Amino acid sequence: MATVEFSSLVKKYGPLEVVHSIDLAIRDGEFVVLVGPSGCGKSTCLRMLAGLEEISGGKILIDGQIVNEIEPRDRNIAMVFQDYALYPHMSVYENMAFSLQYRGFNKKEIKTRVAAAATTLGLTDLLDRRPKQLSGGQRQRVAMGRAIVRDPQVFLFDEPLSNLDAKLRGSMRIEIKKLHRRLGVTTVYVTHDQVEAMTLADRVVVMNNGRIEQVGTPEQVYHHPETLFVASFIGSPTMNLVPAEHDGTLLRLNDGSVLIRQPENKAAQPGAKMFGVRPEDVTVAEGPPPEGHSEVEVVVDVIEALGADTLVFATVAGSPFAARVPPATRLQPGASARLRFPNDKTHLFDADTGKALA
Amino acid sequence: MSRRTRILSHITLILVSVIMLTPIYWVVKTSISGENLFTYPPSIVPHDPNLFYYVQAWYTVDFVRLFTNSLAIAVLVVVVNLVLNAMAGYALTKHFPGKGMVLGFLLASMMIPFHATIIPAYLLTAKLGLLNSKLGIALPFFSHIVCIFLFKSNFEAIPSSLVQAARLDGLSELRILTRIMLPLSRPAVATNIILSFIWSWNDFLWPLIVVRSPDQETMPLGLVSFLASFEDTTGALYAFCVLVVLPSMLVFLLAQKDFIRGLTTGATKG
Amino acid sequence: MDTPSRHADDRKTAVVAQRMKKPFLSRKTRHLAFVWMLLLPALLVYFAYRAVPLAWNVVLSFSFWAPGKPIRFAGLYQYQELAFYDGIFWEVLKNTAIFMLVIPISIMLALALALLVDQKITGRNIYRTIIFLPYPMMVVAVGIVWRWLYNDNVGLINYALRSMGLISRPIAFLESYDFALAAVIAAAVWQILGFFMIIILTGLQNIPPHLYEAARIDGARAHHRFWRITLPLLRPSLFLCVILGVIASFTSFDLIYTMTNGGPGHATDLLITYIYKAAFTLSRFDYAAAMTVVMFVLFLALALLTNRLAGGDAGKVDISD
Amino acid sequence: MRNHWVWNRFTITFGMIALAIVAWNIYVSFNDGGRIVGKVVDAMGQPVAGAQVVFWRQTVTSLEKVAETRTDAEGHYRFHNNGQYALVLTARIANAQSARHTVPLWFRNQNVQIAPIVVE
Repeated sequence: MATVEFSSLVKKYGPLEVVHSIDLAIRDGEFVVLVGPSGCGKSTCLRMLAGLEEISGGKILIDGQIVNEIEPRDRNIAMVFQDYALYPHMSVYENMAFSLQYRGFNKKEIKTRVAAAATTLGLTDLLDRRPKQLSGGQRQRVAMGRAIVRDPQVFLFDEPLSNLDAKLRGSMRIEIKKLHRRLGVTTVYVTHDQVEAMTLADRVVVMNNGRIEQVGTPEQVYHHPETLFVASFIGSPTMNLVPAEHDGTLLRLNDGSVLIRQPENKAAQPGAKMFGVRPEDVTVAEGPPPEGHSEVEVVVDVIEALGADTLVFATVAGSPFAARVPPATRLQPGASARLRFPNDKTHLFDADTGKALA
Repeated sequence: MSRRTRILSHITLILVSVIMLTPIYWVVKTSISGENLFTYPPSIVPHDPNLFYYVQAWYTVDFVRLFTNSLAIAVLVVVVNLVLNAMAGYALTKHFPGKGMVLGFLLASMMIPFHATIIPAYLLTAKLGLLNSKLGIALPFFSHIVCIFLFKSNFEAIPSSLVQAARLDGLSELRILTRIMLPLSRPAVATNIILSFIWSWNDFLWPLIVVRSPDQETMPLGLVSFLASFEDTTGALYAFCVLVVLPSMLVFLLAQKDFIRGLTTGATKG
Repeated sequence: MDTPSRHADDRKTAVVAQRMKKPFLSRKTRHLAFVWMLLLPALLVYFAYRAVPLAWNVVLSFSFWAPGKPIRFAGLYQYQELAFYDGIFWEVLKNTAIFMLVIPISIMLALALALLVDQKITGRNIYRTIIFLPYPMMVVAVGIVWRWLYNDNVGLINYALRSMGLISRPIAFLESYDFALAAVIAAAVWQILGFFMIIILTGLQNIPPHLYEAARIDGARAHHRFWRITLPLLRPSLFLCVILGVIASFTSFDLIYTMTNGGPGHATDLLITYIYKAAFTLSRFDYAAAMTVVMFVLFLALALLTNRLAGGDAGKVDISD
Repeated sequence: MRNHWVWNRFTITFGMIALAIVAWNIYVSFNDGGRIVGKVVDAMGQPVAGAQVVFWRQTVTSLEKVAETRTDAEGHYRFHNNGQYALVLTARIANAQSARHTVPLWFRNQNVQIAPIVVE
């Protein structure tokens, strides 16, 4: 187990810089998820940490030691790949034992370790099979088993669940979480799926365009997004974001209607803003608005009944606006409606910098 | 596909197959019966087949010596080819400064048929003191560019994550080549073996130039000198032909499935 | 690190730190050294047996030289002799050009056969093997066999033609100025056909089937599909066949040597056999070198021309083969 | 996996060929004494004693005499160390002689029992 630290980490492909000076400190035993859209540099960071990509600038430290010049095999890390990267010409046992053979373990030790890992992951009956003869979920387990037997300092996961179907993904997520709790190994996990990020992480690192947008616990990231990007990326359906104009006292929409009379605790300068509120904080207005609540007039476009609740997709002043409401709603597509939300659940961002205004 | 086109296809293919096989059949038939050398009209089916022409061919030329010479050269060529081509092919899957130059050089070399270089190649071999030696015969064929590119494209078809996993598993680059890349590129290996074996085994012009003494003669040279001394009037010549052709045929037939797959994998990854 | 077992962790860290030794050279340097180490042996072979001989050839072609004699500058002498005083050279050049008919003939046949064998018909693997079978055969043996098939007294071909009533008197194909070259071409086609078919077949099998399905839905008829999908997508394979065919036709030494040895007269002499005779029977290495340079220039011109016709993708094709 | 590399069609084919060669050579080493034995009979099938049997060697152009012997009382004859892979034998007595008897052998110096040579 070990700490991991990125210090002014830069990756360039020729003149193209894809990771812009990232700083990140991961504590010993922590489960950190790098999340972001594809091409945001998260995988590149992971691969630099693994030693599979050259580091163009800055440093990576594992356990306090700079590893820039150290070969992947000497970094004592294990990685689970998106496509599992199982050797097709070897059995499950050989796949799991393979790395141990090159690390000076004797046959008995290898056998014990593989057997232990196989028991943990429920692979004992499959040890003689070839990867081709396994299902997707089983392959995924073998890939994890191969990482476990090594007893590495750091676990790396590169979108390990993206090749599985939705149901299996859910159960594997739980297994990974359990495994981490049991082994307590420092883990860096890359995904583009925010649900995985929220459910697995001790801390989430949201990345965009080669930069870190926010680092924080899932709660922090969800409830207090620091940037417009984080706000729009985390949460499903995504946060409603509506351009608005702040004139000192009032927050107005583009069409001039007043959105919030007294933007609370938002000692913001007047100017162009982005106003945000999560669909789950929006309700259908009934009666006069209570204290500390605001309302908007919307036109309903589509209603999606999901069973447990209903999603209402509407338009306000030309921007989409969604609400997650209880299933029994009287709203009709095409009709207009009033939607209500508590002021303290709203977010305000600077329209130019994208930074949250607290 | 309609029934008619199917039947037409079969008829055409059978006709072509007959044309392709007739010369082969004719040699084999003559080698076991000695017919059709003097008599006319020829008989289609062999009468009284026997293997005594093979015995005659075996003892008339020093068959064992020719065979071992050819085999030694072919084995040397095949082994060195596998090593050099796999190594070069693996290097070319990587990015490194000067790669464009290397590729350019190889493609340019491919555009130079070996036959266009025989005179200086002969003089060079003489300078190296390798005339009339097995090494001298084998040396120019130690690598085939086609096979380098074959390996390159086969290696590139292997998911890069496998290589990275191996790297994390603690394998050195060389071990990645031998333990991961090569076992997963069996078709390319087969293609390389077949092509380099056939090309080495069948080559005639270069040994004709390089070989000076009978003890270094290869199969095709032996066949030509047999033809020169006995003319084409004995079944033994055709028995000799069969014996000469058999090994490359055998290698091809054994590895043809992988051979074709090797070419296909190569071509999918442009 | 604020875990209670800090002590134990420290110890472990020490062990790990020791194992993570920093190597002597930087990763980049080691990577580069490794790559060149892999490449060097193969490059050496090509350097010694392609690049050096090519340059040597050019030097020789501008010199007077014979084994054991000092080398003297000859200017264009050898080339002048070629162009103006050696009538045989022009005949040989013409023969080589005619011999190249092997390429279009065998490519067209191979394409037809590949299309047939690419169908889902029973026994296609057997057909494929049979058609490829002549390719691995030793060319010298092939020459001997065909020489005898062409024999005027007991040859099978004459027998077949006579029994079909096509000719009344046997033809001595290989001794005839009219037929010898054509006869050699036929044997060459017979041998290389299968190899081309396999190359084209692999090209065919790499055409994604959904392209045909889409075209069929779009209403394209069979011959449209062939001209608009199959043929354009086969271009890399066909180009490869042409290049290999050009190489083979320039270098068909073995077949000529055993079947006719250039005869009758010089009716079947190709550049390569003539070069061999000049160099190794007449010991005129300088003159042969000049011819080799001409042969190489012709070859290069043809290769570039085909590359032009194939759409200028030579590099791509060569890599994909 | 190991087995896969050992027991594939290449090793089996070439192994079989090697095995056949070894077996053949063992057989040859037990049968290459070069002994030629046979019998000369007349048209009635009776053994002919004292017939002159000549053992020839076929070259490209002609026949060369290698050895000759006479049959014993039972009509038997015998040659040693023939050193040939093809035999041509003729037999002759006073006024009768046999046709040329060509016997191809499977290997040099093979021990053979030759079918009776008929003189008439």
